[in-house]
Amino acid sequence: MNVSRRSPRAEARPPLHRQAWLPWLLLTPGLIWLLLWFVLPLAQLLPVSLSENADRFRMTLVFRGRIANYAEVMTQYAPVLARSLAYAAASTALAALIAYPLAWVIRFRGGRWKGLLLALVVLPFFTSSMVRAIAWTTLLGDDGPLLSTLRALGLPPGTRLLNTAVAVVGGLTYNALPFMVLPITLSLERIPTELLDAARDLQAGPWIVFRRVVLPLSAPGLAAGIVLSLIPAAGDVVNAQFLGGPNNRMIGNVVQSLILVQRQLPRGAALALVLMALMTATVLVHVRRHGSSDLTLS
Amino acid sequence: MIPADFGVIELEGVQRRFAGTAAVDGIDLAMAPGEFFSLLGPSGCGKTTTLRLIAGFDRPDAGAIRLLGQDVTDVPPHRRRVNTVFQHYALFPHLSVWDNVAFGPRNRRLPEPEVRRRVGEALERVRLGELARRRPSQLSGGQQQRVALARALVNEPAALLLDEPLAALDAGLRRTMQQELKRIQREAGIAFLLVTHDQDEALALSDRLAVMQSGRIAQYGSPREVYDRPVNEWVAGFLGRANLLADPLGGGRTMLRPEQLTLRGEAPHAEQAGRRARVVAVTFQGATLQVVLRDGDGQELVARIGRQDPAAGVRIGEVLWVVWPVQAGHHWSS
Amino acid sequence: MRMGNALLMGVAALAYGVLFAPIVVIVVFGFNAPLGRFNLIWQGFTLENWLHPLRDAALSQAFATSLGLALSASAIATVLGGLMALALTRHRLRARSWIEMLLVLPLTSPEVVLATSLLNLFVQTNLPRGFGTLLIAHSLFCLSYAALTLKARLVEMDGSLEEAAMDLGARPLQAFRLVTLPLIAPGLLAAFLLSFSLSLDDYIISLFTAGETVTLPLYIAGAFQREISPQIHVLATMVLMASVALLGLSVRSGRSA
Amino acid sequence: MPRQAQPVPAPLSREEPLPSLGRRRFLRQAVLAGGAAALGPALLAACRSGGGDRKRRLVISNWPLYIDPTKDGVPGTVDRFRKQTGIEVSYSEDQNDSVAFFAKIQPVLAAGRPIVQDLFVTPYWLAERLIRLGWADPLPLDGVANASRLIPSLRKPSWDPSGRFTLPWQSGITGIAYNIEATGRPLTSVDDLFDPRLKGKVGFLTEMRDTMGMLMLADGKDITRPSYAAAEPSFARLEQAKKDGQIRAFTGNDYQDDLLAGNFAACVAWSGDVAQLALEQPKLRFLVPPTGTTLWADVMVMPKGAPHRQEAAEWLKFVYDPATAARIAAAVKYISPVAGVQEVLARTPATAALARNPLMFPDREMEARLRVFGPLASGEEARFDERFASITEG
Repeated sequence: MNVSRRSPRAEARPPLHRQAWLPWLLLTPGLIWLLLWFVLPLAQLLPVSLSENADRFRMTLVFRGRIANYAEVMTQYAPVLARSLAYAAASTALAALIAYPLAWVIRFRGGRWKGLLLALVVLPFFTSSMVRAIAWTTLLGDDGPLLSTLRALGLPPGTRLLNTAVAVVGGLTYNALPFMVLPITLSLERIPTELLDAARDLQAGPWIVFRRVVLPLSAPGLAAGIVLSLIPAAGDVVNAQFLGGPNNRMIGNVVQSLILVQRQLPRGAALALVLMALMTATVLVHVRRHGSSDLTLS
Repeated sequence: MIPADFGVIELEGVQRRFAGTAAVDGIDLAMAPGEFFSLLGPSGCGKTTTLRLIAGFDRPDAGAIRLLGQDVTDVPPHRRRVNTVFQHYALFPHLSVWDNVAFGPRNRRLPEPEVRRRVGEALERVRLGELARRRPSQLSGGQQQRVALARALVNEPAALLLDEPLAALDAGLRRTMQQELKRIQREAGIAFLLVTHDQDEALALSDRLAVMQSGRIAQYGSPREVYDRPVNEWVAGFLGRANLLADPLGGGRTMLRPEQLTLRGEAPHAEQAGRRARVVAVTFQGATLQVVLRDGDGQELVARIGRQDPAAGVRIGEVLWVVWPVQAGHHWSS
Repeated sequence: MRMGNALLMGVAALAYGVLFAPIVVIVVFGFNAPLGRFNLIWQGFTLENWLHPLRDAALSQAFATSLGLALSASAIATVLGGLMALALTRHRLRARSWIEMLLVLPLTSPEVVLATSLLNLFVQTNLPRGFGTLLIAHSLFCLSYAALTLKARLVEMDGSLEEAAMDLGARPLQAFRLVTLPLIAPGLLAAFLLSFSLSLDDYIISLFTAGETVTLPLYIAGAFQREISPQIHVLATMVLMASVALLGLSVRSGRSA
Repeated sequence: MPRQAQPVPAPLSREEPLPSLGRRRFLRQAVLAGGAAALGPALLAACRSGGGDRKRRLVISNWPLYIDPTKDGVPGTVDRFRKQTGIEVSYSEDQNDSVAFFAKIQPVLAAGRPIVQDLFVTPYWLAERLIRLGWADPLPLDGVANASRLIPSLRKPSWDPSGRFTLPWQSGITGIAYNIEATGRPLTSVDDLFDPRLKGKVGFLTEMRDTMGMLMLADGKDITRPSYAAAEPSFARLEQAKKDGQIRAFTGNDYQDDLLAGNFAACVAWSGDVAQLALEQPKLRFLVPPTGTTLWADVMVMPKGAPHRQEAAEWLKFVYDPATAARIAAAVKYISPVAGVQEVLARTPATAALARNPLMFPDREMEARLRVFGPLASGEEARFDERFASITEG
């Protein structure tokens, strides 16, 4: 998409309006919204995670400072947590491997179709993820079109996709694709073609141009893509629920089960907060290193 | 320092700090009606900030700003009778040339026939009448510049503020636009305040100028005064090449512009001063030649001579006399 | 080089193939005539589902609820987010980086965590769950997206344009209406569309905060248990077609600005 | 007993039941009937909070496809009730997941406020919990003569010993459904689910009592008085099967998707569903394990503070009329709780085959295999739930 000329001093521009209260007037409604429905609920989760569920059906919580909740969920669900992170990492890596060449093609081969090609990456996500999950079960089923075709091509019978780790990681990868393609394309977009010409002029082959010039310069976009893929994947519920089997459950499924099914709000809250802490740490590391602008695809 | 009979714009002790450092550090300034005034200085000296303070986009931490004798320090930009030509023109991309120019008059709720008359006139003045329907993106840089001028002038401001208006244009166009600016200013009779880092531009256009350095005004004066009698070495150097010679008797220095030096075979006579020096470099500069020489003390001297000058044939390595009239040059006693 | 090029194009083509594989299934199965309750196996072509897209009344009801929810949540998010974006880009704020962090965190928080914390809040404060709580939850996660999308637009937009407007005698609000608003209109549309599609698609947060209200994703998750009617595919295809139209519109308006 | 080891053949009946059940349009009609009233509950709730509610209304929530729909001009039970009594019924088929439903109503009932529904249909064990929590009102059974004429297996239920709080809607049998083509042989026991040849093609239910009840019975345990200790070996067996990859998925009703799509060769399933599914997939079979299995019931419950007692009484009376009950049973093919339904169906030639179906009307041999999973004390239930979740969600 077209990158418009930025005013060189846009960042350093002093205030337009002289009233100091005006920005706060603009910020207040949104800040109230964020504080009320984001910060406050999260803060409330902490005492809940340290409580004891006196009656799990009446949901009467008694605050006991019960740190054991954390110890319990961490020991009991360590394998699920590890699996979630592994799936998230695998899907992120896969998405990066697919998205980078795709972004490259869009950026350097897209020509006047660039905008359209980028829009096509986003378009599938305008269908409901639920309906897509149904479509995946149709596609990946044991007698579905994909396996039937592959079997005709010599895949040994008995090979499964649906309800396996492959399907879950595949689903996560699919969801991660736009979050990977968009920031990488935007960061490639920012590399002036003259730099590539300069590199070629200095006798760099295509591989060297990529590795020494393009890759380092697009690193912030790639990093943002990784964060934007990793976090939703690690907390995902739908893919494991619809495409996975009992050995592929993820931490999101456990939190859902703890809270809605087993009605153990304190432990659910504890697990949710552990997940939140892990993800926030990831984001903070990223922001410290690359700033937050790429995370917001801007 | 401020002349008494003023003025369109007056600044008194204006100060603006950003994050602790002073971008504008106590400026006094006064502009006469109809005057072409320039603020000249290197980037970061505070000249653009000063302009923004005058336009009202920013507010000084101390000091006062007066327009036509009225204190406007706390008046918002839309109620100040000045208009700005922005560095990148800031033309509204979603409006046609005509609508850009009509933006101001319409804001002042002039009757539409009046708006039409004025916009037509303003576009004629900048010779853009036939492009009125276009969008800014369909114009060349020079044309955009003219639209920006017309858009500001149409409001008949008390003063026009120009923020590096020619910086984005190439050399040829810039020269043409300099003449245009001067013509328009004369025709409109409006005071222009030009902010620029280009000393040639400032010298060529201004009636008066102020040289800014680190948030302060280093020197005021006509272009001639500032060029010939800079207050210090920094100003001297900023306005052009300057040969700085220590007085042989100590305590004091003399500045000589390269064009004040002549090159000869024989020693200087009375009324003249000079030194013997060896030619180190000769640079062809079109109408003139620039000759760099070094004397026995290692002092470098730069001379600019015409191509018809007998010394025009000098070669590197030749030893010559560098000569100047005794009363030439500007002397600072220490 | 030539082989690398072919490889590159191959990966890209494959990626698009994978991206659109489920979409093709969704579109195609809208024309299926399933024998039983589950539209999962191709049985035969029919236009019946397209002729009666709203036959499944509960589905239509859920769809209507989701549309209403997405519209109102996106409106709230776009307005609140837009104001925040304005404050962040057009004013010097000491707390800016903190506020930006506060905006980034909701969109980098796992959905299930947001869902849990909101549910807990609603339960503890005895706020009856339903459309209202859904609206709160949806507008919250859309707010960050809207604010940050618009912020990007505003940063990109030359700030001196607003100064120019005021310089030419426009009052601040006038400058906003005459210059800023038309210029960020494509951004507003983009932010609104993004919020809209996020809200329309949300499952986990809705599951926790919906109460008795049934949104489209909740309905479909339920339908997975009892009946997957072809109308689900038809409605999904319709949403897709509308998105294509709106996307085209926003690309065009973005180009003309 | 010669029949014991033999699977009950499905399809159970190829004949059209009483309110003739077209195959393809069955569902749409059902949803139309129920869905039209989808807006009802919200409106009603609004009215109710306003106070004076003179109109005769009733809000019912049930599982989908659990009643005979209006179809081809023949009015279904809901419409006939409307017409006969003039009561404005809002009948929603919004019960997909009893656990999620409980999570929804729990905060409201815990706060002592009435929920939207006057009556809802819920699994027996959840009813037992609601009664225990004091969140159910006694049903207005005085005018419902047939309430005392239940089929024997549902009398004096363990989940509601007083019999005042619940009335069964339908009852059913948990068994093993399988695709004979995929298994290659008739299945004969619960052990067959653990046959390595079916690895990765077996499904179990997320409904803990149904899955565990069947496994515990296969292990020779008494599930009418379940204890965690007795269940542990069955849990261990299930867990091992899961780890080995024997179990493809734990499902709710969506096992039907997988059975049809060929992803499951065999799975734990519910009798009535399979009877309906067999219409689409003739290779489906249903086994009631000889080691025994669970008999379950979905029961009608009146939540605390439900305002329309009188109307609810009329509804109970209406649906417990054997003629109405027979229509419902013929449509959903589960076990009707009302005595006399079998006779009604047997009298009509079109439905006579249904009357002979042991899955709808268990004979003595069948009944001997059926057990109701007994109530669990709260702490015990937590252990069961947690252990089960550690397998399904671990």
